[in-house]
Amino acid sequence: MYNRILIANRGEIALRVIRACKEMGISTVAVFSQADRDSAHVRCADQAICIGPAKSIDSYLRIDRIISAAEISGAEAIHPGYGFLAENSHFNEVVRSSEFDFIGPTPEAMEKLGDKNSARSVAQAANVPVVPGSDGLITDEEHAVRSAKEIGYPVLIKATAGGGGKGMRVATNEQTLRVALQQAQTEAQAAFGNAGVYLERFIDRPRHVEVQMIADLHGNACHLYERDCSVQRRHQKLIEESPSPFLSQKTREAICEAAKRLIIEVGYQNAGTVEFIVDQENNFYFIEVNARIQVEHPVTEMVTGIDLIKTQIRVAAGEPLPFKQADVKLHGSAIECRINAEDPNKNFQPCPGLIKSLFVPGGFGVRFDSHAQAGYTVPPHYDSMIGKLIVHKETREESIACMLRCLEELQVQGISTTAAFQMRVLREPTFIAGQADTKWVERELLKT
Amino acid sequence: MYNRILIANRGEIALRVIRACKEMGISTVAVFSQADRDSAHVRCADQAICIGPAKSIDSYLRIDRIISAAEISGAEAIHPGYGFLAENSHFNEVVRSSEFDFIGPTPEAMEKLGDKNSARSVAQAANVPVVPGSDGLITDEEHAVRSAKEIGYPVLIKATAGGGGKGMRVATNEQTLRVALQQAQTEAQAAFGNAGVYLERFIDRPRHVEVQMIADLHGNACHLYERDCSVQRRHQKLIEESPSPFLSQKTREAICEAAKRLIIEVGYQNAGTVEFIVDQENNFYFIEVNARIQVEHPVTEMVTGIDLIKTQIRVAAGEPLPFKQADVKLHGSAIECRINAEDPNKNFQPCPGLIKSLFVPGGFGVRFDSHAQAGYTVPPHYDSMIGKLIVHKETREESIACMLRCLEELQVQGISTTAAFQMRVLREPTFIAGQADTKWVERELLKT
Amino acid sequence: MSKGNNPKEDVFSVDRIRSLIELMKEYDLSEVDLKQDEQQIRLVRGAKQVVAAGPAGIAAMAPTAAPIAAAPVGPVADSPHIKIIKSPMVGTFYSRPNPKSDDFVKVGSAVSADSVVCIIEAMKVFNDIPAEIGGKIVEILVKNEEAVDFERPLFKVDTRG
Amino acid sequence: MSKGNNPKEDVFSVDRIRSLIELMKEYDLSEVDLKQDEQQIRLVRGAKQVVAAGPAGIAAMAPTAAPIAAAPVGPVADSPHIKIIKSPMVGTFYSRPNPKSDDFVKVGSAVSADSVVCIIEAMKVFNDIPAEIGGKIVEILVKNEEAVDFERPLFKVDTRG
Repeated sequence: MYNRILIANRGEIALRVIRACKEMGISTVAVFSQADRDSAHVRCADQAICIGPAKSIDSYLRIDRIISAAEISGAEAIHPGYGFLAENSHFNEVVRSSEFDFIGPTPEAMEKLGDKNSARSVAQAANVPVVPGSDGLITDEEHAVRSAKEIGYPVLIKATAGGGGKGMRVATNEQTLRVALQQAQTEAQAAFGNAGVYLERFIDRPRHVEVQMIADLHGNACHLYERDCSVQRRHQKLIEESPSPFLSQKTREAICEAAKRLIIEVGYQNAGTVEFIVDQENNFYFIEVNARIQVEHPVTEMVTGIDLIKTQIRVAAGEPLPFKQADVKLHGSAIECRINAEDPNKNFQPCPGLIKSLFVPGGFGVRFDSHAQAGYTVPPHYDSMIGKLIVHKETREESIACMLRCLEELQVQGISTTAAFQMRVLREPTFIAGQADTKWVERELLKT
Repeated sequence: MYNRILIANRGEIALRVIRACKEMGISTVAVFSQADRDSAHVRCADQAICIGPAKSIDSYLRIDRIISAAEISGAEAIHPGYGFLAENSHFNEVVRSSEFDFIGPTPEAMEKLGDKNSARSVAQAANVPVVPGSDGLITDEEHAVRSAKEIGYPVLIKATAGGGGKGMRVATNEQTLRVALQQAQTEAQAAFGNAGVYLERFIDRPRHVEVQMIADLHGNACHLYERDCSVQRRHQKLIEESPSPFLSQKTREAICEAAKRLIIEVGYQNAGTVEFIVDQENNFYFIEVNARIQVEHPVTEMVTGIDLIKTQIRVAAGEPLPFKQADVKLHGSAIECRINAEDPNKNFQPCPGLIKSLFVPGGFGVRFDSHAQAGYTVPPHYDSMIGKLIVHKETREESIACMLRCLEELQVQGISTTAAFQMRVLREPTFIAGQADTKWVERELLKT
Repeated sequence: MSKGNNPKEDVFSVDRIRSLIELMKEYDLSEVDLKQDEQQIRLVRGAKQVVAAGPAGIAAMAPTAAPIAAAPVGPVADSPHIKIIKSPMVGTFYSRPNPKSDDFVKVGSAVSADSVVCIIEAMKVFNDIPAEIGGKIVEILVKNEEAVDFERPLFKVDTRG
Repeated sequence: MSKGNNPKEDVFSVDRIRSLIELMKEYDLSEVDLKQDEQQIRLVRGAKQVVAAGPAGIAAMAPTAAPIAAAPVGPVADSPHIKIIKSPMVGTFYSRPNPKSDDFVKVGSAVSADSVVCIIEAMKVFNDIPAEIGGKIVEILVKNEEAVDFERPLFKVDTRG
């Protein structure tokens, strides 16, 4: 096992990894920008190294400085967290070639899964259903028209390098397709420097269901069941839960097994998430793999009782998975709300600033993962999440009641948060019935 | 089920009960003294009623005002919490005669168990082992000498009305007995206005083990296994855990069954705790019953998954226990540290005052039950507990590591707390080995 | 908890003023003077002359007003000769001995220390509440049969009579 | 943490006032007087009255110096002609080109903007670090082979030469 780990991240996830290390007796090295000098992850780490000014591009994205920090601190491994360099395969390579362990998948797996097109081929090879679509990139307008015919309208035009919904277009017939294609390509070029697009069938009111996977270096892979992240606003997840309230047990087993096939096919190591969309008839289609730990990993920890970060560290160090698939059991229901410093009344615009007062919800089955406290100033340079509120109860009904109680109790003065909006969502009959799809929030709650 | 409950308490336990009620859809009525106007339990309740000035005797102990508060607020039941009037059978009677439900045992059971002597008879009737001792109160010096001979030296002289170790004396032979007896009687008269004392065998290095019981109004009673509260300072519990690290499985089953027999014998209803001392050979002896919910109830909730406060409310309302004994399973290990506003370097003297800054520990398996936050002033009029830090992990070793991590993370500025001292205890080989007895802290850690 | 936010509502925040005073004591400050728009807090410590314009004077007073100012309930005595009759118990307020009769007092009624101004029912007992001060009722702050808690202001009395 | 930000919302912030007072104590100031638009913060320490010219000026500066002052790392330039050479990267500090040779600079050495004052090794690369200012080295703040992070102060330079 490692003696020292460097955490190449900030905020709550840096703190989350530091907590796991401390409990494992591993000493921790934090890196920080000058804007984060007083942040909890700096205070809680055994060592903290300043790697640059506030802007990410000059600090948390500076591979050279992070590697140097690992060198001068004598760290043996680097945990990338999520965001920043977490899915940067070049960083992954540099870490390894500098003779540190990278706590995550291999650069090869990362690259294969990083490109949507090659990921799709991997899925097909693993016999995992994908959304009917064009084989590979669209070469020209006529190719697009031909594929659209095969796929069947309405079709979705997606950027191969895209993400977060950027560069997506729906076409309902040949005429709109021809127009939309050009727009999508221009947009993709602008957004990602890569005009490559492909087509796939447009799915009505899809659910976002993802399967948590973990694999060791010895070929053992387990799924930790699914998370339902259908409550989104502009592809930003607002509420995540496990198990999914609408999957049939049959579909649950099928989707988890599919995810495992894909992970094994690509020789994946460490923690990763296989994302699917599921249509109204419980048909599921592979979308992509997130080759990192995710924000919403705690809901899986609560219902399985398995510490994902500790397991990541163990398998990266070469230990075999400490459990078998049969040992992984779902217990109860867990829900997470991301508490963001955003103003729902101002179109969710970020509102960084000083937290003047904070009351943290507590009690039985409540978990609050956060680096914030009264007196902490949320810096404007990074994402606006100030904490994750997670509840775990016997039933989904109890979890909803408990989450509402906690959101009421949570008191943040000085800045606006998303809490009030999440309370509204939790009281909606559609959510309570487990009927939310990925467009529901915008369609029903934010319609103007 | 009730529509509205009044909580006749303050601080974290009032908040704990309010949280349970909210999750059950029951509206809540808080009562408060003028010193607690800005306290969290007042803010979180649906209604809050001022019942007097700061001093408990003029507010939280004013039965008439609490009953009036229930009347004007239209509450149907009263939860007494712990401390204050929780074990006052007169209050219990007045509550019921005023046609409110009392969420706790009957006044009769409370009285029978409130007096150590009658409690001892109940235990004997239920065939529960008690510490060998004098039958009933000591009538005169000669009676004391005779009983001491039967019991065998060393013997302990205890006040029948006593508690918290007040009025206790050890005698190692007849001569010291004659002296100690008088001192003990005088002391008891002064402390409790009742000079009655009795003798029992003095047990060397005893452990404090208590069994959590819950019974409904239909004659069903279940034990929720034990808590080990051997880490004490002057009979004040510092750290509690479940399961006990040194009980054999055989003793565990036996002590829990004994507790259940006693509870059934006395026709006990609602939640209660049966306290035992256990000697070095795993022999256990009944000490007393706490006829209320206890501070340390969360450790039992963590290892059993059962919400004790919600269960208290359900059975008080007449519902049968929602589980059978066979459904109650121990899972993992839970430890609680009581975070008190006391200065370990000044003989644990209370240090109320303004909490200038607070960082609340979080993460997987961590629970913090507290009414405190940055900007809150701990009033000097009540007990000094500002929160309970509870951790739950697969193994005791992990729980200890996690608790140490949390105590390190916990940051309270403005007042001193016991956290640092508890870290010291958790690092002691004796504690790690599960060998702490009720005198260990004073004997080994506080010796001067 | 409310330190420094919503200055508009908050110049008189006793919490904040207490914190300021504690700071002054802790660091031996003799004077603190804070201004923002129309607002001012000025605190002067020690035997030095307390020169104070209107607002500063009020701010300087604030700490002594703590218990009342902190109360969510009702008004504060606005001038020295106006006194408040507060509820000595928790219960239900009755303005008259029985539904048929008149109120014990009306605005304008003269009261002496022992005149009964209302009844408060607690635990089925009807308690006569005496004025305990003499003067003229200038305002009645609760309605008949309203629930009242401890020290809830009931009447305003002008002690000049 | 909250030192001196959002003045508009926060003249009355006790946190900030505490920071200011701590600065006053640290630098033994007797008075601080800050004004901006409609806002004013005035703090007077101790018994003695001092005219609020120079000291107040420094005090007014102090909050802006907070980020550096808050840094765990080394000293701040104590007077205008003393400048600090800071590390432009994260790595290991070497005071000389190789173990056998002398240090690049000693206390008293004169440096110009392009003189190499040390080497910092990062990712196995040895980077020459130029002074970037002219003057005389008055203090060396790190030891040979010490690890340094971003903007760690390395040398104090007297720019008067």
